[in-house]
Amino acid sequence: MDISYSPEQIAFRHEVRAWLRANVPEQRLPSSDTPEGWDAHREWEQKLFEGGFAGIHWPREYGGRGAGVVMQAIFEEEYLLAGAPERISQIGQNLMGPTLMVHGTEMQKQQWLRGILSAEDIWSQGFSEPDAGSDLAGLRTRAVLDGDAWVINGQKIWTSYGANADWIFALVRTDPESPRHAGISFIAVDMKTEGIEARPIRQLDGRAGFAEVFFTDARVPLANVIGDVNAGWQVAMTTLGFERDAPSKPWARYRRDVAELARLARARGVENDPVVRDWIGALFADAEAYRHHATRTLSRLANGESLGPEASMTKVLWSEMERRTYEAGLDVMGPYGEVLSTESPADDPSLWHTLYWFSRAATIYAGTSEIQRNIIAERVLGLPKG
Amino acid sequence: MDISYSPEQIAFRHEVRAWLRANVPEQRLPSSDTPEGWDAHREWEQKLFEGGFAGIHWPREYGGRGAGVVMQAIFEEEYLLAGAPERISQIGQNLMGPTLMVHGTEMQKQQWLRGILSAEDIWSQGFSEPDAGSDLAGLRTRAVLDGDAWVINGQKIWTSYGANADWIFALVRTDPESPRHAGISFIAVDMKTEGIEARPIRQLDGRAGFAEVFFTDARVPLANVIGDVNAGWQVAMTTLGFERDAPSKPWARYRRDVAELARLARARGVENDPVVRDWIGALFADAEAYRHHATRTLSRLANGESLGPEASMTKVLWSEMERRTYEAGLDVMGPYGEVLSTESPADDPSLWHTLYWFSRAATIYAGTSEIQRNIIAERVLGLPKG
Amino acid sequence: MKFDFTDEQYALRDAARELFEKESSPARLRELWGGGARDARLWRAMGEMGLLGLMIPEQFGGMGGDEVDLVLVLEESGRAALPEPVIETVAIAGPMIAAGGSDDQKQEWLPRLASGDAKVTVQVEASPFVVDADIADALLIEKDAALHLVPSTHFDAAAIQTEDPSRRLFTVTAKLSDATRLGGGLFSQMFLRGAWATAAVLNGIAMRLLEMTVAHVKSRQQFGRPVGSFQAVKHKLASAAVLIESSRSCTWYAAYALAKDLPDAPVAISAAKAYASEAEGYINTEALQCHAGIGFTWEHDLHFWLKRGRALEQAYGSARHHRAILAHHVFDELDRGSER
Amino acid sequence: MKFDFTDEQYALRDAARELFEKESSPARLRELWGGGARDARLWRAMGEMGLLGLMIPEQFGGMGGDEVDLVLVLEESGRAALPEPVIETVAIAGPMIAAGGSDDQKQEWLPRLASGDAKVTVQVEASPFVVDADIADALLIEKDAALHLVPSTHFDAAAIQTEDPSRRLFTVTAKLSDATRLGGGLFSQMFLRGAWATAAVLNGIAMRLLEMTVAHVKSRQQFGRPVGSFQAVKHKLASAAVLIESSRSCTWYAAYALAKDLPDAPVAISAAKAYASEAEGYINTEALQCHAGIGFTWEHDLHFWLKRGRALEQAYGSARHHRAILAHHVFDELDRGSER
Repeated sequence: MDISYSPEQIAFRHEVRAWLRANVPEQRLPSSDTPEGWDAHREWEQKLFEGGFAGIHWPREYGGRGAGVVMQAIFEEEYLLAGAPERISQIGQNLMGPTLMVHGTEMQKQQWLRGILSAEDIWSQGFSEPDAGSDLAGLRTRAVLDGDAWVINGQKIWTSYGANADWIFALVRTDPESPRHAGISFIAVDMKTEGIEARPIRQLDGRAGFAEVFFTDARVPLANVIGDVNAGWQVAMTTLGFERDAPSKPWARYRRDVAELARLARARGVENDPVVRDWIGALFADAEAYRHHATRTLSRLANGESLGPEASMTKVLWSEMERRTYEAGLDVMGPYGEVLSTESPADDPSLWHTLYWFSRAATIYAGTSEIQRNIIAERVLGLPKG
Repeated sequence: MDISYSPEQIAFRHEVRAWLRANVPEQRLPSSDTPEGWDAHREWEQKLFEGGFAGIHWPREYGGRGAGVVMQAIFEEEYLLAGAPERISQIGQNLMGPTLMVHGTEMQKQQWLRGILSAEDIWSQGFSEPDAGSDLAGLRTRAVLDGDAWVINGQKIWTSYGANADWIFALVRTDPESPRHAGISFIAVDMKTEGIEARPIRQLDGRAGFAEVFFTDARVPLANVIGDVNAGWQVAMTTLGFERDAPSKPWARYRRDVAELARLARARGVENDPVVRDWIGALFADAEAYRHHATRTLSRLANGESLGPEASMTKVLWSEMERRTYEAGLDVMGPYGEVLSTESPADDPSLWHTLYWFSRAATIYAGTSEIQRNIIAERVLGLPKG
Repeated sequence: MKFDFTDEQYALRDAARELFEKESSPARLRELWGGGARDARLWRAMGEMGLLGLMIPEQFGGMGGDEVDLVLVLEESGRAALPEPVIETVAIAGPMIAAGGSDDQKQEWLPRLASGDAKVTVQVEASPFVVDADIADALLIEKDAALHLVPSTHFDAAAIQTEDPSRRLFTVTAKLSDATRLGGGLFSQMFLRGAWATAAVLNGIAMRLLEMTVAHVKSRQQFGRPVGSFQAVKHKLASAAVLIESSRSCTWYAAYALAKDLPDAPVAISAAKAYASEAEGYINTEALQCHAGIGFTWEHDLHFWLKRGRALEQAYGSARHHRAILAHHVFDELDRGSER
Repeated sequence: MKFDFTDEQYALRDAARELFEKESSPARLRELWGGGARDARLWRAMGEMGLLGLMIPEQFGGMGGDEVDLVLVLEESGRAALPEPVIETVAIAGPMIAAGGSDDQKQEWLPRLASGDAKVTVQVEASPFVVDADIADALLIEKDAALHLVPSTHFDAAAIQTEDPSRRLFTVTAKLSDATRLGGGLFSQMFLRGAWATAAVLNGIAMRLLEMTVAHVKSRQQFGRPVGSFQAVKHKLASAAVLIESSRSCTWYAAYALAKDLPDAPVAISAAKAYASEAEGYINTEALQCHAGIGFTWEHDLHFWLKRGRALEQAYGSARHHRAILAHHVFDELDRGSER
């Protein structure tokens, strides 16, 4: 057992830290939901690219750094601790790029990879539909062959960056006769295509961030299908495998959350309430368990293993801890918990509420806790299907 | 809304209290698992009968007092607070007697009711089987017609007082061809019948109390079937209805448990630990909620309503509160929690452990919490079957 | 023994529900959330229906009822996420002025409270905030172990931005004097009344959250079957139902204990508020989990109840606060050796 | 970066498991529960296999290993509900004497500990009880911020009746003197080592409880299908699996931190013990619930692990105790402004 970093990894950490210190904007960028925010975020991504920090886990032949998962995790940790901006390139760099490398033709790679890296093309993901949430195979968006194009009709939902993205990769039903998982294709669509309309979804905290994407007779070139026609489910499984086997969320995030909770307790004058301290102690233990479990899974990835169904365990851990932490925060805030103005003991009450609501979404997005527990029960413990 | 008692009810309470004060043995009776304990308990029941406190809810025509549910609840509350012995006549008085009154022939009533009241006959219940726990309709014990008798073969389990009882009422499969709920009969069996063997079950706290009852070619008179042959399921539903619509467990029990927990905390020197106090406060709130909810259901029963599926709510409430209370007790005991000798801060550590383990059984017997939640979801909330 | 309401009490509950459904529909609530102004019609209609004067003596134009008469109306106000100071004006100020006000104070305020011509808001020491202080005609305030009834000319209100725009909070600065004092001996009652009424409102919120969730999971299909047929979902909602119904029993008893001035009223109230906060907290979490994506949208009504619920869990003492009071009571009883 | 064990460490784990299955089977355990005497063969076999000397320096006949070498063996001792003082003798006394003993003390004790010729038990201030004090050759005891190593000639043991007869507890009275002192500076380590080792044993107990429960619900049929196919059961066991695996990660890290003498070792240990107690506590409750009736019988083996688990949850500091330590650490870090 050796949980230390190699000299090369330590050097990389210092390089990242120094670069971020020099380059991270002092002012938080305007929200990526706004036009000026979107431009600012894209500029930041271009700066990252120029600094050599785009696609650090991509192979060198595709313009990446060829960094292993440990370096990738180091990068994410430093990125978090530096308070650097959200990365609107994530879906392209983490999902679409790697999927293209496996299933794309030479021409498709030529066409898209470079733009993903340079942030010229921001990608979004079109999997979920109003009636296909947990049950992805229930999707209904249809593509019908018409001459030189697939004609797409239907609707996607919960599309991150969907309102502003340049491209979307979507699952569409290309053979309506086939059963659920068959007859689906994986297709790349230029968001400027006629017949596509993206409407931002206003979330319950009042912010945007996701979009609904409507397809009305949108014509997409035949060559935009990734993998074989009607074999999109397998391509999508590759994509979700990349999501699953990515290094976990940086553990530093959760230790910071606990510290933030302690800071709130102090600001509220309940620092010495042993009940509050009991919660804080429990959440710190949770954060420690997550930290070490994340390191253990990282080590497995670094040694060439795939997580498979065990990735669900990590998801359950961080999502439920996140929710518990913020719910404790609301209790610690007491009568200030509902307040958005400066009376709040939170540094930025509006951001605090956004994080609170987002913590409650954590047990839903990327597979609900219920789905994750089904996976663990059936595929880790071997319990029979219900 | 009027939650007060009538003068008649108050008078009854005083009568019960005075009688119990005068008659409850000062020394706890030996365990009913032992021969001398069994005799002592039967004697106690006879004393209750002579005092006019057997079958207080039975109609006068059958020798009862004709007391309503409120008086019945008053009796149980006083009985608990007086620290009176467990009642080995319960199954006869609360289940078999009332079932006979509904489904029994005149002759059957003549044969059995009087002995139930006078504690000459102690009854036990033969429903559960090793492979039919939550799934009662999965029972396998068979009765085959042979001349003037049903010949019974099979096994019952978790039979309270089964090792010593005089009679057992059992569900047996009389038509093996019929589907699950059909083809079952409800039959009364003299435990002295040849071919019946009762083996006490040793529980994980080392005590007995339940038995397994084995039937090997046991011949039972045809006249012992209650209700129609093959219509035993309906009779059993009547029996379970009496169990369901009985007044809930006395709330005073749970307030006493919380006080006991506080006493343990004091004995352990953690009375001022605010985390322990937070638990105690929460459990007291639980006990209050149970108390008032039990009163509300009692009021419904007193006004002629049946609880139906809502009885499951009360079961979930008291069983889970009971478990939480004793689990908190174990934590409060700290290193003393595993101790059975006088070092323990519990007055009677051996009894304390028995109560602890019994609290963990509370979410299982009389329908597991899982079954209760299914009932609530489907029959109170109207959610679809899974 | 009748732990139930009269036909009249149920009829009033039904009338209140109908009024709230009409005059304070989710669509109307959405207008407020969008910055719209409150409609004075609702409060007046409540006055006309007699809801506002329920606990005000008949001689001052009220119904002369008690907390048992009011408790189902409070539940309904929670079910409707009513954007009005029902807790403060109806459950606290009315009975407090009736009990402790001078003759002049009673003459001045009670008839106007009963008719809906006046609103009174409340500040307890446990919270720095006051609801609807800008439109209140008077403020009932705890200060140095005394109560004051301060007319709106004698206090200033500064708005606080809140997450729930239909629950408007303010900080106030009030000029107190001997003239503003309300009769003594009632100090602790204000907080207790607020805790009790908030428990009732929380129960109503919880009921609505459960209703919405049950309806959603019955209709929402995944994997070719209703989401509500999955045992994980069923068991959560069954647990919520158990908590909510027992919480209602607990709060109803507290109403009865207040109405009859029983000695265990304070304990019953702390138990009710602690329990109601936990019960609502449970369904608050699971309602959103069961709604999943759609529940996170501004366009769905669910968040009105989610936010109001989270706010009221903390109002007039959190569960944690009241549990500490209850623990104190348990040890106190132990010392007095009185378990019966 | 390799957060994993070596092939040798896994081989030793497998060997330990095989030994425990053979020499400490549930049937053997049942004999002890029935009043049977302990078999000295097991401890000797552990010595021969090198398990007892894992953390004793090679010069004294041990393997010179560290906590990482030991942690899987501790898990196995929990999986087997081993009725031996592994925590005290192997995880605490051996390394403490090696670190703080005088040359004489080392010479006298370490070789015998490694071979299995001697057992040492432990008393920490947090508990009035000592395991296996009647058969221990020495007692390591905390007193007035100092450590003493007391030979069996200098202490008396009085038996305490416990619920788990294979976990034998005693109260002791020991004669301490300067001659019994063990080197300074190690005071707090004894409790921490005990907490860490107990966390590892708890993880093993939890693993066994989960294994037994999974096997049971796969085979037990109700309503015409395996009980393990019901979502309510599946989700509980999935939750248990998540807790147990992450608890193991946490305890493994604590082993590593101890072995490397990292500055965060104390915090890692408190986190590990708090978490392991909760993880085991969860499956302890659900294992019995999922077994239902049969799990409540004396004849079923489940209760060996249920009782051992509940006892160890409290040993060397309950979850509550360690959470208080962790909260202290969090505020301490806040004061030092060091989040990185």
